[in-house]
Amino acid sequence: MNFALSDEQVLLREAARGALGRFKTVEAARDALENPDALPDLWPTAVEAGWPGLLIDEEHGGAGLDAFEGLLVAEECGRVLAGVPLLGLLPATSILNAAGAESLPAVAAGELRPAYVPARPPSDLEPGWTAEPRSGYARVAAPAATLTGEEVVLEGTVGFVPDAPGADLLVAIGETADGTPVAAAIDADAEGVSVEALTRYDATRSMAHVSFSQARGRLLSVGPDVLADAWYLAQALIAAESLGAVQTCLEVSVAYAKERFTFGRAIGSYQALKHELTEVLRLQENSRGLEYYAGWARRSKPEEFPLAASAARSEAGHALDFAARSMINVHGGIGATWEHDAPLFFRRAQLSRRLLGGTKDATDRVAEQTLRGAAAA
Amino acid sequence: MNFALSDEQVLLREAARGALGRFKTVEAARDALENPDALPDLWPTAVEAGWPGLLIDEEHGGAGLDAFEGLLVAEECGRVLAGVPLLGLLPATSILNAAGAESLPAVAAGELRPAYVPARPPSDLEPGWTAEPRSGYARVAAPAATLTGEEVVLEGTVGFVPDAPGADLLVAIGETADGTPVAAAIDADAEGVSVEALTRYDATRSMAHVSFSQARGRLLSVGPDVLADAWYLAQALIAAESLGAVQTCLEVSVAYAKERFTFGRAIGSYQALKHELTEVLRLQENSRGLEYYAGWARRSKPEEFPLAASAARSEAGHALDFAARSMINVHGGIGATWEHDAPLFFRRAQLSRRLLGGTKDATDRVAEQTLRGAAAA
Amino acid sequence: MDLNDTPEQASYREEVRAWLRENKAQAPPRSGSYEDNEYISARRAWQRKLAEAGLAGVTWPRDVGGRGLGPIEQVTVNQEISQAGAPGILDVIGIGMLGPCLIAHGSDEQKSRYLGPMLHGDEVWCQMFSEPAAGSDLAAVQTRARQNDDGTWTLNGQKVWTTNAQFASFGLLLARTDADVPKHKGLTMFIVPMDASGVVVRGLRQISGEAEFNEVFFDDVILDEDSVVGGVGNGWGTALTVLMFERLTIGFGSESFGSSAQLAATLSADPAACRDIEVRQRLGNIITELLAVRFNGYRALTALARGQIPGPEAGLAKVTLVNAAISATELGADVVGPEALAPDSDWSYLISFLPGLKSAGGTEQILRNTIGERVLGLPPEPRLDKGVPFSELRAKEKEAVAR
Amino acid sequence: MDLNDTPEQASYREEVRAWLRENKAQAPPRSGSYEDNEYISARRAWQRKLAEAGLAGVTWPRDVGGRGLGPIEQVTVNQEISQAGAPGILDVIGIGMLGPCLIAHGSDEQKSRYLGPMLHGDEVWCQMFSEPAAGSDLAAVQTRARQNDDGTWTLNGQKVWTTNAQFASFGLLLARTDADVPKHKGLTMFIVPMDASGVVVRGLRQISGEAEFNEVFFDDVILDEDSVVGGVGNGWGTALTVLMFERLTIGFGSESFGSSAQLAATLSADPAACRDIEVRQRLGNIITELLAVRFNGYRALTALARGQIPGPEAGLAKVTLVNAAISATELGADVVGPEALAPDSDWSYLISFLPGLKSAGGTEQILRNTIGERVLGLPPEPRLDKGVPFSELRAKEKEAVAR
Repeated sequence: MNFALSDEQVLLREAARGALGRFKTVEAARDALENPDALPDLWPTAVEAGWPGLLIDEEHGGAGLDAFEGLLVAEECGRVLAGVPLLGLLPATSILNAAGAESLPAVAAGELRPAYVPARPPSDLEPGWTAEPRSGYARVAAPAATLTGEEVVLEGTVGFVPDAPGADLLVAIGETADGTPVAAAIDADAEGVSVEALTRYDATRSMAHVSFSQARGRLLSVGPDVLADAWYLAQALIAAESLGAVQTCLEVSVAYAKERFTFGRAIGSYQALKHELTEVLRLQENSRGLEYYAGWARRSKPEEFPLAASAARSEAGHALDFAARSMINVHGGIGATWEHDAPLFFRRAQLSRRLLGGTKDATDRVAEQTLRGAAAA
Repeated sequence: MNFALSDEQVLLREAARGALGRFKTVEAARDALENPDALPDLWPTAVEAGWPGLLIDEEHGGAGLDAFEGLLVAEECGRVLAGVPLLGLLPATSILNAAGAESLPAVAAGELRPAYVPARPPSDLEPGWTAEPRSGYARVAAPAATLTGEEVVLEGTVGFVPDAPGADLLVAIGETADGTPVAAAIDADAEGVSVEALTRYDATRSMAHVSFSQARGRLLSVGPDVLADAWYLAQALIAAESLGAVQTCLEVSVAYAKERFTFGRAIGSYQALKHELTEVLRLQENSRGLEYYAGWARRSKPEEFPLAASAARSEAGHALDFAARSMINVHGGIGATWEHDAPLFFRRAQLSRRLLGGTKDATDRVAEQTLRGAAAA
Repeated sequence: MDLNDTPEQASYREEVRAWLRENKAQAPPRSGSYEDNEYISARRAWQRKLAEAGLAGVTWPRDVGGRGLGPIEQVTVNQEISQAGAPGILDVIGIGMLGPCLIAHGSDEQKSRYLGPMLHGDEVWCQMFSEPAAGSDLAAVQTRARQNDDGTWTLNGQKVWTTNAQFASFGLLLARTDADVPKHKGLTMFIVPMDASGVVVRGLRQISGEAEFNEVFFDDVILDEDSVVGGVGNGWGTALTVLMFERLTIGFGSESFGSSAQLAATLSADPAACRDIEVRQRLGNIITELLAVRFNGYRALTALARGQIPGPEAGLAKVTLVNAAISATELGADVVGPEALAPDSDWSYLISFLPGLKSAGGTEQILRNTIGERVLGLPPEPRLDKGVPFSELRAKEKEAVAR
Repeated sequence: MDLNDTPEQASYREEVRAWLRENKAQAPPRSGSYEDNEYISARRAWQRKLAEAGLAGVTWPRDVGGRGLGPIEQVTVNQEISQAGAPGILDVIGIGMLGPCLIAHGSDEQKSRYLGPMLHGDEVWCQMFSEPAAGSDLAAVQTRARQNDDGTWTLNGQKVWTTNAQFASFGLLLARTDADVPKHKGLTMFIVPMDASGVVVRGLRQISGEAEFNEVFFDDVILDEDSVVGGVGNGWGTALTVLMFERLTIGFGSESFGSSAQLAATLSADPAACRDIEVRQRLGNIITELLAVRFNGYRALTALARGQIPGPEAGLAKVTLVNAAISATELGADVVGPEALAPDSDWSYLISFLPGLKSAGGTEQILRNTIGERVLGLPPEPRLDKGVPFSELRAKEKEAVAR
């Protein structure tokens, strides 16, 4: 019984923090709202740190590490709002690795950047594989797939795909006529592929609407479990990112609450503020416990990973919503001004809560898994 | 433009408070948990005050007053947890009065006590008239009605009917085969009528499961609007009752917060507690604004009464849930003991939030009315 | 209980309506950029027309150019103007809060000099109370005014959250004139010409990137002796008058964010959202809260019309309103999805706008303290600053932080 | 990261499991009424068997009859006992909190006299700290102990929230022995024989009507000179030791209310509830919070096994747990409807039970104060009672209320 990070994991986290610390990522997040070019290119750093190969077996040139390490890196990225394309990268490498794709060495070496085109696995309320719509509350069907030998032809659109702009390879999921999910590796510049880049409110997140019209790709022969795992891995990564952001919100808020005075007392001495910050701490610690659960479950109890990853996202999503608003409130009016950092974390929270099904969908998954378990019992 | 109580309304409320003040209703609420006979019989008081005839036209021996006056009386009853059967009485008299039933003089005189057997009007999500189930989340169909001339035959069960035990006359709503709602006046002792008395957690609320098996009653010829109005009137009455209870919770909590000391200060000087009690005040004042809205709308803007009554119940329901728990918390451990009054208001809150569709259904109605309005616009 | 007009009110409404029918064609659009000088001068001209028609300063006494009517008539005017699709007066702060303060505390000279141009939009006013270190704790202002031998004053310091400063002619400013007495005592209210040398106005950008407020800096600004309002050392009392009039304006604008109508429209157009019970619960709770504010507004207005001064509980309406508006935008954006965060989206504008509103005019915590103490009669927090000279207080804070 | 046993832990688990296989037949039912003497004596006997097998006081040092093992082994024992469907030890408070305090602060005589019978369930103990006017502010105890010329002590006063007092042989009691020094200084810890003359125990009924706690009254109770634990005037420090051990027990019992399992079962059996998105959101949030507590428990246990003393943040687990349990019962009862409030319903039992738990062991407000100050390092509230003699403090309060 040992539920703490290993020394190696602690080292990897500190290395990530060090590598990202060389850039002024938070200021860049502000400048990029007016000038997209202000964002530093963090890909070389990611490659240098070996993040592209994190989940790729050593025989294919990767580090053969576990998703847990990926979560720790994502946490560090979230802490400083660094736009490292992990959300697109890691689920994609996980599928490619399971399929033993020939592109693995190039991907592991960072020469070929893949992006995961997400599809949500069926739920008790929605039987098919679904994708994000461009707008509105109803999800849309995942792209339609037709299979001929090793070739997959995809037709359909997936909205708000993280890290798709500039990716070399798209790892997309489609559903065949008989409802089977299949994964395909498609070159981003292939015919019939359109990648409509966009940013929404949080300039650090590169996204795109990805459309396939009779686009041809190579079949990645993996089972539905691998495709579902990729979705939950993305959920766990958003959770870890959010947890990192929450930590910064709390640190900055606490520091200000100690030095800002009103009515002759530091504002942090007032119960209302003290209890609000304690609530941020509670949510942060709960999010960490669930990050560990997700990291541990994916390796040691895969059947619980959907529950663990969904719970992690649900808690961390609520934590970041609360922490970002709290950071603004603690700072009073100044916390709602352009020059302050608080709005940047608020922007991160606003977009994150609505990506990849949204926090609400993750909470619903926790319920689904729980009800399923109870019905089975 | 004048949105304050009239002098007559203020007098009527004070009279109600005075009349109820002659009984130790709160202590009785506690004793009745172990000995049902401990409840005072408040019906003579109600008759003396003329509450049975409140909504009955003067030509039939009533006061010809408006629902607003009924809400003010209900508020006073809630304030001291007095078990006056208004929830059963007023919606019933409203239907009887609209039908010009011959029983009106006897009802107005308090010789004949009617009880409303509730049926919820259709919503955009549930097309039929429905009733409370004995248990479980799904509502059940309102009793089936067959109409022959002036006679209505009812078949079916309605769960948790307020004030049904001991009532002389049941004013029940059934649905005919073609989906038309009809109201029937049925003698409580008629053949095929069973009234299974029960109390649940709050001993001051007399309730029953009412079953009809081919029970015969007299048709009350009124339109569906009158039957829908009765449902919303019941919603507004629970809201007013709850608002009254909230006021007592707040008064008692504030008094204790001033005299109880910890760490050398009155506990009411601590922000956490001060803000919690301010929140009770906020909810109380919002509930009052909506009580006025409901009382005003029923007479002056009937088309808005469903919205107003539902909003009033939604707000007052949340207010009482919050105020009752807060009352326990403010008092610390002692607030959770048998001898304290706080648990009695908590019991009231626990049952009220689940009666007649529950607070949640009222909130849903607000949404339905809003969406309908927006779609029409 | 009756929300209809009395005959007198009805005929007044008809008078207002008639005038608007005649003149609304000349009104500028309801909304426009306050950084656009053309729009501002159009709004000034429109305010002048309203003033000449007696539709500005409705509640001001007749002897200072007002109509000497009551709050209900004021609301009638507001309703009819927005009915007509026209904008209201430009200088809401001046006519709503600062003018009434001058009427209460100003000298005859000040009244005759300033009220007329204010009313007609020739001179717009701004309120300069808040400072970086004096927000919730307004009495902690550090902007200093020192009297010179010739009786004039020299002003140094900084104000913040100043609306309309970029085009205001004058500002009502709270300054510290004596730091050696407890903080509420050493304050004085001044009239500051915004074009005086040494006054610098700088736009303060909000989350949205728009400069909805300003910072104002004062570097050895010289003020005439007669620029003092309400007497030297009485600044706190004068400021409270302004805040009291500010309170009168809260709560009657429950629809002002428009968020609820927009929310209902967005949801009713999205069948999937309409079927979602959780979405409906959130919508139902939001609408319920907004309805409560609206009808409590009628209660407050009735009380006001009967001459009762609204207490601090009026602040509860603001708490409800801001939080309901935040919930409404969250729900709307959740239903629309990430696209709600597009640059041109109304949702993303509101999402950026509302967090700042939460602390505007006192944080929710301060409001709840005040209401808990003044309305519920709960004991106050222990005050460590009571009776301490302001200068010592500052020193104490500095050393506490140093620790 | 690994939730599995090490080889040593696994073999210990097997040893425990084997013993339970042998003996669980003789175990009483897991639950029964603590007002039923027969059930209590069956539980005493079972505790004796557990103690003889080394399954009570697992973490106690060997020289006082314990097994000298670590927290992980303690958890292993708890897990296996509940796996076996048997009840654990009866005197959780004595063995978990009071015994360890005696081991830390007691005299050799006290250890040899009391620890053995405590461990074997022959003498059950209760904790007598809280008083009607000393809950969150524990150091405000008013129960007085005056020393007599012969060295004995005379005890007068009242305690409340005393679990197990109705069948306890001894209680560890915090009393004021000097009212003329600041409140934390004048306290002393005593061992009180519950059968001493002048001790009266009265059951204290909770919302449910059941007496889950007791009030204990002391009327001129005479205590021997050697009943003092940890020295006269050192009562506060001794009490803190007990509270530290209390903290160790928090958080490892996230399933203890069983509410989540019952909730999931109830909901999954109700198709209408399963389709309701709002119900699912509430369920999802509740389960998420409970999972977080469970896995944070593993984190804490790991730290504990590495010799780190858990800080006050452990209290956050309690906050999460109690509030999640309350939400769970509210949701369950909402789905079942009014019938959930039937007298014999588990839901209504939990609904009555949980509100009391919220303030048990310090209100949520006090927990959040402590965590905010000790973990986040936020400044404390101004303390008006610092350094003031206790007697003066009381006088001040009385006059403040009189005002």
